[in-house]
Amino acid sequence: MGLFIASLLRRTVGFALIWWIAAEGSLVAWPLAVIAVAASVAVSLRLLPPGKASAISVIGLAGFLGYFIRQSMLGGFQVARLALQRRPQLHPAILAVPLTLPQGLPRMLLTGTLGLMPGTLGVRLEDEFLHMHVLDRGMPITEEVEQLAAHIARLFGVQR
Amino acid sequence: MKSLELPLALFLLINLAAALIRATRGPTAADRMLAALLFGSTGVGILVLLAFVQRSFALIDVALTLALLAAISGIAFAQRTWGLTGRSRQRRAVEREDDHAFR
Amino acid sequence: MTTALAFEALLALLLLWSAWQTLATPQMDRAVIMFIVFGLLLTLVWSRLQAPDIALAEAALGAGLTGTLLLDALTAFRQPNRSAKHGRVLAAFRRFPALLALLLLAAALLTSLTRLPLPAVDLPAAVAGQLGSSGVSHPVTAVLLNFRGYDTLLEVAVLLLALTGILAVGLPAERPLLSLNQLVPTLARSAVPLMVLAAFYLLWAGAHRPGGAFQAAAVLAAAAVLLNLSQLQSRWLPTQHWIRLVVGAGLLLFVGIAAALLAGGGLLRFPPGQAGLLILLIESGLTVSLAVNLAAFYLLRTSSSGQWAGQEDSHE
Amino acid sequence: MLFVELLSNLLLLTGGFFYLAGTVGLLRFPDVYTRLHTLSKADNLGLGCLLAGLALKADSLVLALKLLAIWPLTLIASAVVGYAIAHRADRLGIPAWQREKP
Amino acid sequence: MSSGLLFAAVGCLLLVLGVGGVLLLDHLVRRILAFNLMGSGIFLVLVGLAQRSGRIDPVPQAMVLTGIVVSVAATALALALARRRYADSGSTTLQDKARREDRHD
Amino acid sequence: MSYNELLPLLVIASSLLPGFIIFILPERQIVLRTMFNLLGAVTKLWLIGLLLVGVTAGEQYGFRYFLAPNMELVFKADALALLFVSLSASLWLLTTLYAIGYLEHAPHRSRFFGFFSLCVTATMGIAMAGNLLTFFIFYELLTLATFPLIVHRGTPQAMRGGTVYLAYTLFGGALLLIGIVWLNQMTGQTEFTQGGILAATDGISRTHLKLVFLLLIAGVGVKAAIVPLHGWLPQAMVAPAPVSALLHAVAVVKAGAFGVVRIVYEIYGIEFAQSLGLLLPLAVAAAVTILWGSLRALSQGDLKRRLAFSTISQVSYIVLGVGIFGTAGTVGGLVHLVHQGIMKITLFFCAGNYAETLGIHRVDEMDGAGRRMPVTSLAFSIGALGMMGAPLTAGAVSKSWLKTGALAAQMPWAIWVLSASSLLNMAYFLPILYRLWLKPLPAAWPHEEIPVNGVRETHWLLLLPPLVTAVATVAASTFSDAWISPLTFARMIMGIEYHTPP
Amino acid sequence: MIEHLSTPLVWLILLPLVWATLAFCLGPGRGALLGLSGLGLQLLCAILLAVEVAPKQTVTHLVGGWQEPLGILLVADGLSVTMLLLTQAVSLPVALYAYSYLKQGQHWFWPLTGFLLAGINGLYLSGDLFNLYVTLELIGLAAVGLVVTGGAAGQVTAAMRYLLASLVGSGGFLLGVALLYGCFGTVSIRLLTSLIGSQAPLAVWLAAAVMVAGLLLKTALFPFHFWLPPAHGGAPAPISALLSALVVKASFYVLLRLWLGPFAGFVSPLAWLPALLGSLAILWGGCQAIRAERLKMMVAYSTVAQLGYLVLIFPLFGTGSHAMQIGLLQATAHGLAKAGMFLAAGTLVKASGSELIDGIATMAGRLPVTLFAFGLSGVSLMGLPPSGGFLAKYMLIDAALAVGHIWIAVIVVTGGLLASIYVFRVLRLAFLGPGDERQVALQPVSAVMEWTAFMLAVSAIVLGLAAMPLFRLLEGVAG
Repeated sequence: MGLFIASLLRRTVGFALIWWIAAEGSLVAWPLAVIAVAASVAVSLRLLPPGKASAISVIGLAGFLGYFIRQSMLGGFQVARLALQRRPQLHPAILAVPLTLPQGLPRMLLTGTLGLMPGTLGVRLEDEFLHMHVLDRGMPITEEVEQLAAHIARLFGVQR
Repeated sequence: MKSLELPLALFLLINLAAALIRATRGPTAADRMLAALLFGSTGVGILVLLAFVQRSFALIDVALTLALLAAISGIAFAQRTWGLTGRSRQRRAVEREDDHAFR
Repeated sequence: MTTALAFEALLALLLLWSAWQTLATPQMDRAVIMFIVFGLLLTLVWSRLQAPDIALAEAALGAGLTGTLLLDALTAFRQPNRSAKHGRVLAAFRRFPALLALLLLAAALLTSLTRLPLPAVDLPAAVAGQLGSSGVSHPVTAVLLNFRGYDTLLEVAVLLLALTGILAVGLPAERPLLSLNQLVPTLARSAVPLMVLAAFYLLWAGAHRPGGAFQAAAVLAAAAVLLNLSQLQSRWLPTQHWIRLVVGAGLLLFVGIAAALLAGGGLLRFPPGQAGLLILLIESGLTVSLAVNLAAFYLLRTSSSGQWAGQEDSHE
Repeated sequence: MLFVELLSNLLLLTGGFFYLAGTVGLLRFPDVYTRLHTLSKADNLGLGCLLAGLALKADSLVLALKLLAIWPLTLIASAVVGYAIAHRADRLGIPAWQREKP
Repeated sequence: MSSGLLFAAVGCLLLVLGVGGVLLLDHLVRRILAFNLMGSGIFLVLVGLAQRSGRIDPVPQAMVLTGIVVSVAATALALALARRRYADSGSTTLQDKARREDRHD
Repeated sequence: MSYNELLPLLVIASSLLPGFIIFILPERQIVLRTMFNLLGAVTKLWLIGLLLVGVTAGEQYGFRYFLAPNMELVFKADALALLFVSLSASLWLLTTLYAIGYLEHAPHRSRFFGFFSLCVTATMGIAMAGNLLTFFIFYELLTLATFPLIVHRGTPQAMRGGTVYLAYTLFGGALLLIGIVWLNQMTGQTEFTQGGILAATDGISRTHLKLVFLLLIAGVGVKAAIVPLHGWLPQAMVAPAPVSALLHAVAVVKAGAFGVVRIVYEIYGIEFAQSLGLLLPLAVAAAVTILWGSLRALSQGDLKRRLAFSTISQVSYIVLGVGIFGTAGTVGGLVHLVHQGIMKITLFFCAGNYAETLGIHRVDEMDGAGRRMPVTSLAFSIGALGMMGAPLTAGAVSKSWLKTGALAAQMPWAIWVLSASSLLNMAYFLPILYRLWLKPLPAAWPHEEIPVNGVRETHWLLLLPPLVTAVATVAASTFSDAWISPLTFARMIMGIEYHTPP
Repeated sequence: MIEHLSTPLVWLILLPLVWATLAFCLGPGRGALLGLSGLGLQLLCAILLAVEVAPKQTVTHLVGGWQEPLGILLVADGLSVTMLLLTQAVSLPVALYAYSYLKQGQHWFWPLTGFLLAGINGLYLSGDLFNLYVTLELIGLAAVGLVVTGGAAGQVTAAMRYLLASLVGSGGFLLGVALLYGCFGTVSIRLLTSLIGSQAPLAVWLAAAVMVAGLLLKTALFPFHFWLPPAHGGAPAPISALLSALVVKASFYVLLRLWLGPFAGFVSPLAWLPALLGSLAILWGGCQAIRAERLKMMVAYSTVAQLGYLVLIFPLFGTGSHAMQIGLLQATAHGLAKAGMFLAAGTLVKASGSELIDGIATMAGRLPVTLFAFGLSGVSLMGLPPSGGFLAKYMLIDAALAVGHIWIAVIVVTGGLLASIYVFRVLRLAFLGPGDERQVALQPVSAVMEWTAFMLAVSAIVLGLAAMPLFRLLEGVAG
């Protein structure tokens, strides 16, 4: 129950913030805003029932975001470099890496985020392995996945 | 210093024109879909630039909406269409598809 | 200035090229993708034409609903679908007069654009002049729901009518997804609440800036489509009566208010004091019912024992 | 003030560069998977830079935030779509492109 | 040339393209696409002409919104009919199957 | 609505309403149907009696009603109208009686009697039409109402006959319509007026007027069966005997002939028509028809076909009378309108009796029938003699007036035509009379349906009508100077038309 | 307040909208009682409106209280009231027939019909071009939905073809609206009429051209008729009746309004063009009807021919004749007669179980009321007296000869003769003798089906005798 209320509060604040941003700070029609936020929170609670996986730690988030932005910059640069090379140095392959994160949201986040990271793109998520397409087989793929998995584990506060 | 937004928008549009080559050439339907997705994300960029060029910030709402919904047609393509109406080789691939069981 | 012109000219060229590709590309799935591209470009055009309301509608519909509707429809046609090849030369001759007529029409239209008279009626000024008593501060919404609210009333009826027509045509049976991955449901779970919020936002925005019931409804419908694509929302069956009730309720609310305002001297004659509230009421009702209506275009399917479900699978 | 403007323009130009890179990649990369990489990485980065640059020019904080809010949305979208298409391509049995051995 | 007029001209071309498509092509989905192109063309003419002096005119914009809704409705109905047509007869065009050759590549 | 307006409408309603009621009545309600039929017929006769009395006393009866701007429905019961109305109404009563007997066990009697009543209604309308528009309306109505009667039997021949009939009459109607509208364009009105409406108008192209005359006469000429527009009449013979009676005597061909009279006298005006040079061609056409019809009748083996060609010939006597400039010819034509009706209906009743009682359809089957059916054969003989123009019959009266008229108009060739026709009539009627009375009885009749029952050789309802008309044929001649006779009436009309009673 | 609420003009639009929506909510096959009572009220409203319009010549209603050009003006004059009366008068019996005809089954007849009528009524009352476009679309989509009701494969194809034609037609119309708005800044018909003179710029010419072309396509005038016979001939009988009697008239009405309103200044020299097409329609439609093998197809081709008569009046405008009245009389007479004929044909088809003309042989004789309905409708279609069709034909010939257009008179007469061929082709079947081998068992049909057709046919006849009120109603209308 407590978990539920905490989740409810967190999401309410979050959605209210989003509303506030979208409405550009205007609070003229606040009753509608209240209904809107309530509706979104309700939908959200229904689709993503509060549970362990959805409890996100703030510090973990900050760390994750920092890592993510840095990595995605790198990813962008890598692609730009490859694309603008006279002869793109591509050595693509589909690799499988073992999964250490628990089932559910963490794995999804991992797979999704990998798509934005340098050189990797999730292709198939299986029980134990993640198949990935990589641009360059020579890159340290496993390390990267490990790092990301660590960040995600911290974000959700889960054991690996 | 002249404002950078409009030239940049034009530049992005030229990018799109180039991407249209991919959309025309294919070869697979997915490649065309990729071009369409590129149009989506570049379109969002052009929209926000236009918002500043025209001082019409409602266009940011348009960009937001587009960003929010951009995924849907891509997903629909991947999950519902691709391979069903393509070349015969892909059709055979569909036949061995075991994902039907997924539902 | 020249940059602007170059931008517009290039946009125009891209638009025409994508339109041409839509029609000329031999395979249907490509055509549909080109049409999606066309929709995106059109959104840019509308933005450039200072018509963000239309751009919003185009974006919401093109990205969310029309595209998926078309892609979904393609799944019904099992065969790859090139246009008929037979008698191309003959067909060209047969079509020659039509093509000539079309070219003439195009030439005439373009010529006519160069010699237009100045409009005798200044409608934008009239709109601006009466905006104060319309109940909303966004001129497009004022036109849409107050000055020309009657058009909108009929337009809602058209949408409901199309749904009725589709029910009359009969619904295809649901086909399983070709493939499903686990990421999409996660996306849906997190994005759909945002879409709901966005819909409310657009509804709220309509009163004083671009936005409105229809755009909001399109976003909601897109959310429903997304839910379905992630298997979180099964298809709707025609036996689910609430769908029809909700769709009908929006129109009935609109008609009801329109008729009630007759007492004040005219159909849809909003008293200036309450106009804002009444318009918001109508728009809220419409948002829900239009959303269900639009979503039903995509979601309504028959159960496998339905009207013509069996026939569809007989072609292999 | 000047610094902010300069930074903003720099970000815009960077954004433009990444967009260019994405498009070039889309054109030059050999198969669906590799092209997906460009789409999900370069383009998103381009948009991010663009949004950041514009956010610096925004009249109000809230507008800036609104601009920035677009970014995560596109990130999520392209991550999921990228995965979905790659997944489907894999299911269809499309192999990853390999450089021909000379 | 104002942007309004430019896009009105583009609209004219789109319209002609669309009409030609609806009348002369045979695959039903493509004809439906062509109809949408035609509609977009008309909408561009409507707004473009009205705004050719650069001033924003909300009335045609509102009309176009109405028009878009109508064409979405028509598209949905047309798609349903096309699917039904295919389910009934296995044909994706309005011609009878006997008159067509193989549609495969 | 005054009494004088109401009376013509009542005359029309007296057959229209029973017609509607009969349609609704179920097939088996024979008594009720007969009652309505006879009630209508008797009422009509009574109403016409009232009209006769009034018209003779100089009363004006008429009714006007705007269908549309410049389109007026006009009824007027003048003397000419009454001549036709009384003929049709009396013969309708007789034909109804006859038909009741004739169709005693036939199917679809509701339909038959309903359309029968409609036919008579249309005839009444044609007779009392006050302008060409009204005339046309009822003229077309007559076409529609007779078609079901002609195809009543539903046999392939009946179908063919009906189709031919429709083709002719609808085409004729179209010509008539164009003529009427054109005339209306030129004159602004088409009201039937004594002395015509055209003499008073100036500045109208004479060529156009001649063309319109051609259109109008061709239009009505179809029903009047003027050669070469006669082709439908022999085909329509397949209809039941009462229908033939109706076609030949009561309604259809009479309507055509009556139309010729109205057009020549009350639209163009006899003198104006003469000045346009239209009468001579009309007379020539009539003469050709007279001879052609008689000649063709000679070679017909089927009794009813022979009678049909006879009708073609005889009806053109009326047209010829009209085409002869002068009072005596017109009186001859008008009186023949009545006389031919009485005589021809007698013949058809009799032919129907032969067919219905003994199954006789062909002339060569009639040997000795006079002994088996003496009353019928007597009536037939009187009718046939009348056709030949034998003394003491109605035929003699009309022919003598026609000849007088021809002489007066200095058209001696017309006399030769009439005489030749009489000879031809003898040639095709006398053999029949010979067979009837002088040939021995055959071993068996082709198809004897009604056995002899004492003195009654057949159903009494089949017997009474021909007797009555046969008597009338004689009476019309014997009492031709009586105040009620057709001749007196025709002379009265001519008095009004030419302002000089002959 | 009450007098505001009881504006019949507005309720003519709102009533069908409401009952259509309610019927939609009720679900397939339901809503008949709602629809029928709504139709009854609509008829009442139309009569009330006619009573109101007759002395005043026009009644207007400002929607939203906004003056033109800002708002939308609803206008009722003699022309629109006549069409409204026709619409309600035809749809009520047709709906009764449908109630009996479609009793069982999962169909969406009631909501579709309601929207159709809302569209048609809205169209007749609209004084605004863009609003006309929306009503045209409402009518088009509803009609397409109705065509598929019944569900055979052929109907789907016909509906698809119909939909495409209809969409292109209204597209042309909307393009014209766009051009006109671009030139004049308004879409009010009244304002446009006063703004467009005889010297129109090219854009206005083009607008006129595309609008007329679009409307002709929707009206199915030869050679744009290709979609009509399969759509009208294939649909269930009551629907065919609605489509043939009412729907094609709606776009014709808009054409008439435009021709006599905004475009009057410069289109009149081209009046021979529609008349030429009309003549071809009469001949072509007549010949095709004669050749048709299926009964309802024959009736549908007859519609193609009859629509030709409507446009024959165009060269007669401004010649001092009653061209408008003639056109309206023809439209009314055809509406009543064609509805009656389709209903009768439907009954015959249903009773005999055969769609072929030969297939219903001898069946006809056993359904005298239906046969009479067919025959009486045929009388009006052939233009034989006494019927509304006759009056219209007579006056048309009269007016044509008055200005020397002899060819129109010839066409009209020829058309009548062609019509008689195909009408009697059916009627003669009723008289075929007994013992025909084709005789089959009679499927039961309800009395309602027989008598509604009969009533419609009789009213087409009665119209020929009581047309003066119509002429008086139309006195004030321009043309």
